[in-house]
Amino acid sequence: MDKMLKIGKYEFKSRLFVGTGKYPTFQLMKEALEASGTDCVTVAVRRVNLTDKSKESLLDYIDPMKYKILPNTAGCYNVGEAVRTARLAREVGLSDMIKLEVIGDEKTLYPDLSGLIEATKTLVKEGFTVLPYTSDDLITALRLQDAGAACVMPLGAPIGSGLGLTNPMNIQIIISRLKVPVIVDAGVGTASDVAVAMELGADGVLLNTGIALAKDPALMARAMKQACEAGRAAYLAGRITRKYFMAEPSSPKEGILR
Amino acid sequence: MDKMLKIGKYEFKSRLFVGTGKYPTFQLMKEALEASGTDCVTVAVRRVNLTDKSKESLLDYIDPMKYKILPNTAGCYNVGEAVRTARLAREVGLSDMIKLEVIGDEKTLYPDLSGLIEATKTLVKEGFTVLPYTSDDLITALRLQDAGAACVMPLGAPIGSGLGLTNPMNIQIIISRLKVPVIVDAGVGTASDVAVAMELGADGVLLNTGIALAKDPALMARAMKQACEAGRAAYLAGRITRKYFMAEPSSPKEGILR
Amino acid sequence: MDKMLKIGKYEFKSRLFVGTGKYPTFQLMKEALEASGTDCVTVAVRRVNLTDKSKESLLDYIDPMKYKILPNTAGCYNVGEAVRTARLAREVGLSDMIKLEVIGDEKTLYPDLSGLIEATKTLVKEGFTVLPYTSDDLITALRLQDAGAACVMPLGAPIGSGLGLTNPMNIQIIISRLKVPVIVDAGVGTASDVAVAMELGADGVLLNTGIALAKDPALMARAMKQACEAGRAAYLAGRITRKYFMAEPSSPKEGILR
Amino acid sequence: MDKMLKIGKYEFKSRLFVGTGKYPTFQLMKEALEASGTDCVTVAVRRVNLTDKSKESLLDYIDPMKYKILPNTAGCYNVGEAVRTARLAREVGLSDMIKLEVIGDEKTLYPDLSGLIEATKTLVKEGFTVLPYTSDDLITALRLQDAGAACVMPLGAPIGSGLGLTNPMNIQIIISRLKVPVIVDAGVGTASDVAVAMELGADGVLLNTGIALAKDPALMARAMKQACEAGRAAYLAGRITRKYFMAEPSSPKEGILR
Amino acid sequence: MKITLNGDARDIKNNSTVKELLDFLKLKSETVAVELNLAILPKNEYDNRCLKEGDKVEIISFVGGG
Amino acid sequence: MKITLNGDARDIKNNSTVKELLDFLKLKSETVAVELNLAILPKNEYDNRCLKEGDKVEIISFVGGG
Amino acid sequence: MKITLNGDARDIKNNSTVKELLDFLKLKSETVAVELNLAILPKNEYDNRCLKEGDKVEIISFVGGG
Amino acid sequence: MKITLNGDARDIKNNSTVKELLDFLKLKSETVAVELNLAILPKNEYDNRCLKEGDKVEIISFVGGG
Repeated sequence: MDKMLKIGKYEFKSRLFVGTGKYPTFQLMKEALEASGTDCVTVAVRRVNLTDKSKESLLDYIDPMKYKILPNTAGCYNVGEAVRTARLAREVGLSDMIKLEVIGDEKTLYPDLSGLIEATKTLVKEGFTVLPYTSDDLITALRLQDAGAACVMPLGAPIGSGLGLTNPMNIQIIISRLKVPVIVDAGVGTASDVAVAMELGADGVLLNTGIALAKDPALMARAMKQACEAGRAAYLAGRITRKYFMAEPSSPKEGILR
Repeated sequence: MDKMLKIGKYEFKSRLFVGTGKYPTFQLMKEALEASGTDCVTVAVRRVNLTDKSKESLLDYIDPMKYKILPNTAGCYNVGEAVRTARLAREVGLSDMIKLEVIGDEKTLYPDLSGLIEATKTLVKEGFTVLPYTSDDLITALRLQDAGAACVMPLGAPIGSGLGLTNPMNIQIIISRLKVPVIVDAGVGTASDVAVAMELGADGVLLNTGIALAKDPALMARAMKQACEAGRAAYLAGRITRKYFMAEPSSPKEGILR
Repeated sequence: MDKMLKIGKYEFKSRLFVGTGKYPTFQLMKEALEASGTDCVTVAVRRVNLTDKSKESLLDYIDPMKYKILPNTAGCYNVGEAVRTARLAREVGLSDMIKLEVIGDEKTLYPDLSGLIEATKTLVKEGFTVLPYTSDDLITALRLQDAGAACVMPLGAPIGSGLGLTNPMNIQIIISRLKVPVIVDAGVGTASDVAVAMELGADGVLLNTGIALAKDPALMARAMKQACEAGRAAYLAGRITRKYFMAEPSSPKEGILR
Repeated sequence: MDKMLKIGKYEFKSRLFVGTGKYPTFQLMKEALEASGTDCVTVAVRRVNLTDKSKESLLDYIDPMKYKILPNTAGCYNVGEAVRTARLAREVGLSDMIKLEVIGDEKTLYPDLSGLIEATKTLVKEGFTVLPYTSDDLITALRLQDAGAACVMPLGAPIGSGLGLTNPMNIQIIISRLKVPVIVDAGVGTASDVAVAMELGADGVLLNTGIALAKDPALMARAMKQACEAGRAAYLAGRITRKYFMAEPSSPKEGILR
Repeated sequence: MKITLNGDARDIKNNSTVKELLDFLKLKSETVAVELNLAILPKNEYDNRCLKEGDKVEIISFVGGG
Repeated sequence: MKITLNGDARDIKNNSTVKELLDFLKLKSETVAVELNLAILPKNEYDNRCLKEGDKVEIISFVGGG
Repeated sequence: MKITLNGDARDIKNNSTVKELLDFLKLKSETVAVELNLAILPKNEYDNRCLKEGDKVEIISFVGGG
Repeated sequence: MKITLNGDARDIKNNSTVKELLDFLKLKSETVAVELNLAILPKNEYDNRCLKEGDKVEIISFVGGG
């Protein structure tokens, strides 16, 4: 059997991390989360909606006994906002993990790398288990590791774009150089994207839109689960090397009728 | 549940077709075939080895009750050889299916397309269930369908190359235009290659070297199985559309602390 | 200086072949052809338009002293039509070269490979200089060479698609295996596509839509000319080998201030 | 005619910037620089070699009247080293431009982005014309622009790798968002790589190894020159849009013999 | 008495505690966090911490996000 | 006299030669090719080859194409 | 008596049947196919079909392949 | 008199100026830059700036680089 994935003091059986945003209904979300086999779901931190009481609460549909809660700092555009949001998230009392986002640009939602490193240092000092959402830049990944991040989460492509891994070599370079786990976060559009990331040697994949906005979220969630396991198994099994410009027969060359 | 795959008069639960060549040992092959979950295995037709008696026989390791046998005409370089080999294969009495190969070049093992069409016509007339190994050329695929092929099997890349799908658009064009099933044959190097093929809408995938020469064939076989199911599920689930140059937040834009 | 390109008994200084279709006006076409530096332009064979007399004639804008005329058999869907059209084209008296097209499908305009080989044999016997438009299939390319084709013209992508080379490896395989010149025909969308083809070792490139429907045809024509020369020069100059996952400093490692 | 490229207070006719490292001989370098048509060459700053007097000096082969000199800070691993090197480079008296490199990792030579921004601020205050070598990260590029960089120079791939543009979308995003010129620096392996960069809308390309280590540097330099002009022209000419899964005939559909 | 609650002005009963405010808003203290005048308020203070005129109160919870 | 010219029925002067037909249509023989009843007609026969009732004539030329 | 078996010359007992040959070679008829002088020999003829001097016999079976 | 030149200990004539050092090293002042004890030395000081025992001198120039 494959070993558990360790991030900080936490262990996960599944290597898939799934977001809870953008589902047509909470019920569909619940089914998708189950189908995904994930142990850990991300949530956003927002002001309680005081006008609309009717609104059901996300937490009515997520069993904290079943899923570890990973709050994010989505929507934070500077270190101060991100740190403040992280502290409030922890105060809720369900998790001291934080998916740290310090967004640098509204259109691409690419991270502000300097701000990210600074916020990571601050939150690590305060005892958070920090999972920073970063770019595919090796140097930043190394700095985040030095800053005490529990893992690094390089983006495969812009959040919600569904483009998959736009620069697999950079992801592979990060994987080959870091000691902490590498979770590919953002950009996953379909199952094969997850398999590709895991085959590069990623320790896990985090995704949301790819499942939530699929025509059939639960079915896509199952696909992501299998692709994650398939990619991991293929990585461990040791793929064949690529041969260019030529073929290698799989049937014997001897004993052919002539 | 997903519907069965029908090829001619035969039905298959698994959409993965696995070859029996190049495994380190028959025992490892047996374990890999089991792990792959396949219903159908390909075999080559060769002169019985009369010198080396010791040699175990392939069929001692394959239960014809468990796996449908799909003999191939690998190594045949013209229509005559291919038809002769197909007839002998059927005479063994285990299957009237034939994976038809008419090889046009020894270095690339690319098919001779005109010869392939001619041999297909002949064998269909003789009542064979013909599964032709072809290139990713749409026109040839249409001619093979007209000739009565039970499916078409375009190559993703040269046999044994492990390059995956070198021209996904051509495969997708074939899938979108044919009525008979499309099985991607050859070129698969790792699990994600299988997922990609299935996500394009392929009805199945046939592979051999990718499993047989992996460091751990049984583990890679399981990876291929999961990737095949993952890709199929993702295809049925309806993936999100790709967005270029921009991101789409998965967390709400409202209620952010300011 | 680079050697001339020989196709059959003809020699060309420029390795760019340019079509004459789809330009906004004949005048823009004339300017584009000049800017492209081509020696050889393709034309289509059609019934004279008897209703609209006003219509200017293409040949008023093409000086046969300056450009070799290469008629095509575009729109022919079987061997008979293609051969009949080729004979009429030659009878006009401007050229015995024929860009042979036997189209197999209206939507993709992919060639009918068997028909193409048959038509090539017929026209070669009749003394034509045959330039067949074919797929990127090596075996067909070899058969066309055997049939006496003066060169082979594999498609990079569907005609007019502007997708560039969708399967560079197959083009490179053909280049490495054929004795007659290989001209990449169809699919070119922009200058770099031409450079890529020439860098693979192609002997020339044929294009039409990429220039004719560009916003500024004459400027794009100049771009295609330069890209063709650039790609050819790069091929002859011998590119550096690719290095993965690591860098190689271009500045010395010694003498650095510390 | 195309407009001049302005970087800070300087203007360039050629959009190609060429390095002076790694040539087999100074004479071959001189010929390559001429063939490249560049106006601006990069040089490294190093301790004078006092042991080996015989050694010819680079500057004997570069006419400062003909080429603007762009010294780099290659080999500097922190802000202090980079600033110190830049000051010394300027003191030589040939140029106040500096190709600013703050390297973050010896194996990939990827830049230290935080250090790069800091060093840019310092040198801009001191009146330098700063051309920072950066990653393809949009946010960093925007910060560098804010810091007063005269242009930004995102890498296409690791220095000397010859891999071309590994993430064209990121380069295109930077181009679309910055006001200062964008020069693609590093990774170029062959002519088409330059054309691709310019077609994305890059204002220029900087390269060294691709020319210096080609089998025939002068010929490759000419190829790079033509590719740069070709890519620029294609960008200005407005390429056709890509069409997937279908073709568009370039010959008329009317008047075909039937 | 006037306070600012999640950015909006709001009238509440004088001297009401944070706990009373949450109850009034039908919010379970286990699923929210409270920030009082930009400082986090520990859950164990909800019962006896009284709100004052002009206090800035932020009450946050978790919503769907990625 | 009726012939089929490029697929359409057409009335022309009796016994007119191909050359006369081309002149009437204002077509230069150097830029066209003529097919008479599915067989190519060599240019040197244009002058003296007379057309007959019901002949199928195709006159083609070059147009822009790729 | 001499025959050609799978491409090689071979001496076998006179008038032996295909079945006898298979038994001698320790081959099960259910896992092979036999071609006699380039024509397939149906399994039901193995028992009584006698081989003749100079016969060309091919015996094939299945091996690992893709 | 001992100085450190480009990282190596070096004996030079007492009280020699930077200009004299460059001349001795056969270096043209137009193609180098000089750092004296970690501070850049302007070219116009080469002539009259005398070196002292223990000075740290760096002389740099341009070499091939990318």
